[in-house]
Amino acid sequence: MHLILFIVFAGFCLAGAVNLLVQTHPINSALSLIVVMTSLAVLYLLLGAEFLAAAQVIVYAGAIMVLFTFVVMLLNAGREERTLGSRAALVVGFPAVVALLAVAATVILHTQGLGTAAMRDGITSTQELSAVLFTKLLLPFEVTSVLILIAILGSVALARSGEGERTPGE
Amino acid sequence: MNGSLHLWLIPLLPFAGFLLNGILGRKLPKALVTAIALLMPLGSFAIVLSASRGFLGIGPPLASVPHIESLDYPWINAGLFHVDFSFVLDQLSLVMLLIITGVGLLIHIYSVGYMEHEDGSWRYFAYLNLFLFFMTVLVLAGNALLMFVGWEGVGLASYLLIGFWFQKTSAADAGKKAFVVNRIGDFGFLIGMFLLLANFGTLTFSDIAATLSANPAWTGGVLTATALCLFVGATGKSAQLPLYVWLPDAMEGPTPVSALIHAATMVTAGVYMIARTHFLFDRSPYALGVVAIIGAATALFAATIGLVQTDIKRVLAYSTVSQLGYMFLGCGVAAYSAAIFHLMTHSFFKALLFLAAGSVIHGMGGEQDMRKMGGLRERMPVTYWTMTAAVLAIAGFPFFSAFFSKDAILYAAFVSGGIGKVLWFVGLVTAALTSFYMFRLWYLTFWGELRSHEAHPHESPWSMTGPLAILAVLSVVGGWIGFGGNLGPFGRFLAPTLGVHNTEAGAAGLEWGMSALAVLAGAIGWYVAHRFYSQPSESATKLATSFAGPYNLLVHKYYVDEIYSFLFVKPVLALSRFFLEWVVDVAILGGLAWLLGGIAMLCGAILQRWQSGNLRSYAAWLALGAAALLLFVLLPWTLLLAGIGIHVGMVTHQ
Amino acid sequence: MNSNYAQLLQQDVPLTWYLLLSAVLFCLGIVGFLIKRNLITVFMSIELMLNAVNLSFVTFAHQWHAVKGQIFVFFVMMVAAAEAAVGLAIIIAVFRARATLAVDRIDLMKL
Amino acid sequence: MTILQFFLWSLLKVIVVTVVMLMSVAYTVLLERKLVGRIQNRWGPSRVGPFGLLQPLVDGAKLFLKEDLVPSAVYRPLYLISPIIALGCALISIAVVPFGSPDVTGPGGFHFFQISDINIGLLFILGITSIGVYGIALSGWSSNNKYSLFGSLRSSAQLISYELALGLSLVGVVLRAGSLNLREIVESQGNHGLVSWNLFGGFQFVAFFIYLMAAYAETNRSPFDLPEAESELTAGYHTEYSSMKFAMFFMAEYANMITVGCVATLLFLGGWTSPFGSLIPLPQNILVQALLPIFWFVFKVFTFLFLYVWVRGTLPRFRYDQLMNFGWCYLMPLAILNIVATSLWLAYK
Repeated sequence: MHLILFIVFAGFCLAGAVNLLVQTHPINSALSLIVVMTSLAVLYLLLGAEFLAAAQVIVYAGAIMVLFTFVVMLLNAGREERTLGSRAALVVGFPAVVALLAVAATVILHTQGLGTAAMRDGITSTQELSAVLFTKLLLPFEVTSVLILIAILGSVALARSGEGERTPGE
Repeated sequence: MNGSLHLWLIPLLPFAGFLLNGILGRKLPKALVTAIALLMPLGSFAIVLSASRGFLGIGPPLASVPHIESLDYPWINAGLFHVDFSFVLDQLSLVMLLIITGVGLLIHIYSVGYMEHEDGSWRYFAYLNLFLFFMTVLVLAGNALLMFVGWEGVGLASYLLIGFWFQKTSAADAGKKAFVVNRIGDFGFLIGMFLLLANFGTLTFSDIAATLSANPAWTGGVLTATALCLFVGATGKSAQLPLYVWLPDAMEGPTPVSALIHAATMVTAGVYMIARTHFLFDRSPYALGVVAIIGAATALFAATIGLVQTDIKRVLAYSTVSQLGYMFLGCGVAAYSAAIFHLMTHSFFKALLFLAAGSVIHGMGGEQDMRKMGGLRERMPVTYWTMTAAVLAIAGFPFFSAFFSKDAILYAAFVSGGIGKVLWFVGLVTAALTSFYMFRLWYLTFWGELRSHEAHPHESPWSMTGPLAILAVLSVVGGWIGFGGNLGPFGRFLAPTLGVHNTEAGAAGLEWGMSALAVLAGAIGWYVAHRFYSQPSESATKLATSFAGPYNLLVHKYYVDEIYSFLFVKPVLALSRFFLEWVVDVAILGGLAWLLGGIAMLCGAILQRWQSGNLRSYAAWLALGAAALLLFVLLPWTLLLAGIGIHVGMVTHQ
Repeated sequence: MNSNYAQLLQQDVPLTWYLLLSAVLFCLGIVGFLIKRNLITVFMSIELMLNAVNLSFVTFAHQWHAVKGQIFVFFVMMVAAAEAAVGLAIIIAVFRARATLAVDRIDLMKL
Repeated sequence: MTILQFFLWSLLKVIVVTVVMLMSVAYTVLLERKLVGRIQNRWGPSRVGPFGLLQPLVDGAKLFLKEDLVPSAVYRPLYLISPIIALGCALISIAVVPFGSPDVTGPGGFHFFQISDINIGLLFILGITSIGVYGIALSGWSSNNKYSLFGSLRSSAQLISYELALGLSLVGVVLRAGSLNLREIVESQGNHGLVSWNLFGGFQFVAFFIYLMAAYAETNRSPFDLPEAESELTAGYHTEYSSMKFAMFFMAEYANMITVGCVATLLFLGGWTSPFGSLIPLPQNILVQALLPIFWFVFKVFTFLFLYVWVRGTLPRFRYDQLMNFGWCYLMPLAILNIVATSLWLAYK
């Protein structure tokens, strides 16, 4: 059961990721990224992190990606044009990626003592999570809220400045 | 009182005043600035008075004399070398504190009137409070290093105050001159401290004294060297030969400053320092001799210059130098009490002289040339009478203050063996000269007719005349506390600190003879001055023309400034200019700039190909870096795993 | 047939597979960063990398039965949200200034 | 029970629930038309069947049989997929809603009246709703028409803005229940009926009010139905859609209404429990025990829907800036205050 679900949604993940790369229209890339994220949410569920699954859907798929699609619509970004690009990206980048993947894969494959995930595994309930989050890690949590506030202000300021540039009158 | 006299408040109050006025003064209203500036010295004066009760027997007696208060944590603590913030209050420092805070307070009050037309008086008062802070630290210091802090600090304050009218080039230059000349003296002081440290391993005065008294056979040699180095410092600060040159120029500052710093307190720091370290000088007759000779020579030298000066303040400046010479003469013949006594009386009448002169200048609208004054005695009666008292005092008129103090010194010089007689004679001649130029000043200023037509002299406000009156009383009667054998009560008071000198316990008859001679000398000086200056006459100028050579020599102050500038200033200037232009500018800076520029351009030429601004190439390099890092972290493990399939450390720690 | 079908249903999944999946996703993200020519898409591939890392976090949390790993992911999400807001605002500003989203055309190092 | 049986049962439940859902959607439409007709002093649909009860079927048939035309300039894949997203999300969220008493269970503690009972049911619903935004946004953008684009932008902005207020208004209830599981939330409202509902006993009426407003905005219903403001945007994001695809959007809207009604019922109105609590003891008859809660549940949901229609028939439409202003400046701060108050009260208790 677990195996089947894993295979199905891991397949979705990879397919979405690859699709993100091959699609030339940003909106398609965005949608495929949404697919990746939602299937990742399912994988989280399989790993017993149900709250994170919900948060993944709400925050990533529901908020961040909506923002992306908004921006795509707003800027009316069409198909990306074929610029020659940079040689460094190809000459240096791809070997690097391959090396990265190779090293990571070697380590993961040679790592002993990794357990397995099954349907009958326990589920981390939201209570446990929040217990840790609101007692041990209260300060980081609050700091994050401040960070988000700052982010809101910053983005508003950036957008405003753009307005100001366009119409110097105001 | 549980032992503590709150000595730390004495310096700290003026410092608080300095901070308040220095930081907020520009904003604060003038009245408030003045109030702060006056209250702080008043407070410390009150504390000094309350502290002095213990010494004078009234009020609760002290647990121990000298009374030591030190912060509970050390200041410097390096191996064997150990210095802490310790304030010592004994009879000597108490006398000094009374003079400093008392006279300082009077001069603060005086300044209110004198500086009221100045803008930026907040700056002035801030500096004045700063000076008080450092001076009290200097006096209270229990070790040489803390004293040195105060020593440098008063130098700074005097620099700031001399250059108070910094828009005047001469003032700024005078400040610089004072600072530089003092540096030379301070250098000597530093060397002296190093020698102390090397030989005694401590800078605390009491410890050094204890060490010395522990082994009485220890004399001469190193002690002489140390004493002489300290004395160099003293000559710098107290304007003795050969470093006196800064004091006359220091008269560029406001007159109250000249009164406080360059007459009453700061310039006497050298005398205080020698008295404080007298146990060292006692052990080296040679050093004492040098001190005595320098003192006497300075006295005579400065007096002769003072004869022909026409600027009222310069006359007083040279007279200050020569009076300081007296004090050093006293120290040189080991009559420290007498020196301190003269220091006290001198601070009274010299402060009075300066303040009176300041009031004259104030009344004359900034005119300082005596040749343009005259006939002021009706126009400024209070100034006239107080000035008269001061002149009589300094001239050694019987039973005025200097009569006692100066005679004590002369007597001590006479009875001290060796060249004592010579020194005494020099002192006597100096006394005559002193009374001559003082009466010359007096006549030129107050008698005859007003020789300037644009000036409209008027009496000064009470805030200036009040201190004058008080100081006048002091300088008239101030000498009586030193009346009697061994300087009477004063000597007895200081005896625990400075010791009794058998020379002072001499025959009364001889002492009276001395006094008579001194009075006679003063009388001669007054007579000559009367002949020349009581009414306008050509005799003085005739004399000058007939002795043109000596006269010019005196007018040009023995060309000392010129000689110094030729010997030291010009060569140093030339050398430093050369150094700046060629070594620093061309070689170091130029070479460095060339080198750095070259390196920067080289790196830029290499690196700019990287910084293409293309996001994706950046990402590529980033990825490469990440891969390299990962490899670096994991390579040994991966190799091992490839070879022998053992566990990976990071995961199997369970 | 029924037996091995049921056995297939009972089959568990080694966490190694999850880790490999996350590694592959991460590398795909890098590749996206390298080959995509649209600023927004590049940004998306960054998000992809973040998600890959999150997956590995959750996997390790499951491995060690530790809640901390999941909390990590939680914080990563928060930061990612903030980052997305600011980043997209920046992209809009850049677009206003340059009137293009092509990464290779935005190569003067200023707005 | 084996996995196979589990599959079969679940499949059965899904089919039944979906059918019921769609039927109730159809009849909600009828309900609305008749009610609005009454409010506007006319009969509403009354020709087809008794009291026009067959009207929905006829409408459905019409929509099926209409020609399905796709404008040439649309971005085809998204144009086709967005209605599916919309309807799919609208229908999925019902899966976690317990619409009957959990005491009546099948073999192996198997719930008849809830498709799946998961711990984070509430979050699930919220997540699905947030996904549902894409349906609208993409439809407007893909159908390459400025009215549609405006409508979709408006509606997605509106959805995102009001989702915050909605979620925050639910936090109070979650705090009281101490769980995100819908069944537990219902059970946390005790069995004293009316007085122990979150709406009354739990002092969550402020939250309920906020939820009501936010829900109307979430479902693009009047007075917040700007995305399909006929006067300005013809029909908003589904201007370019016709026949079945249009029907999908239409059904999605009503399905969303029902879901929202279910959530309100579960969170504030005590779910399937009877308003009289244990005053009227349940008879021992198993059938009654099974059916009575369902009746109460449906009753409450339809009361909520009635409220919807009533409001629509009564209130005029807001202006867009008013809408945003209301959402951000009044609803959200109010919701936060409610959270603070509730948590203080709980801490005090």
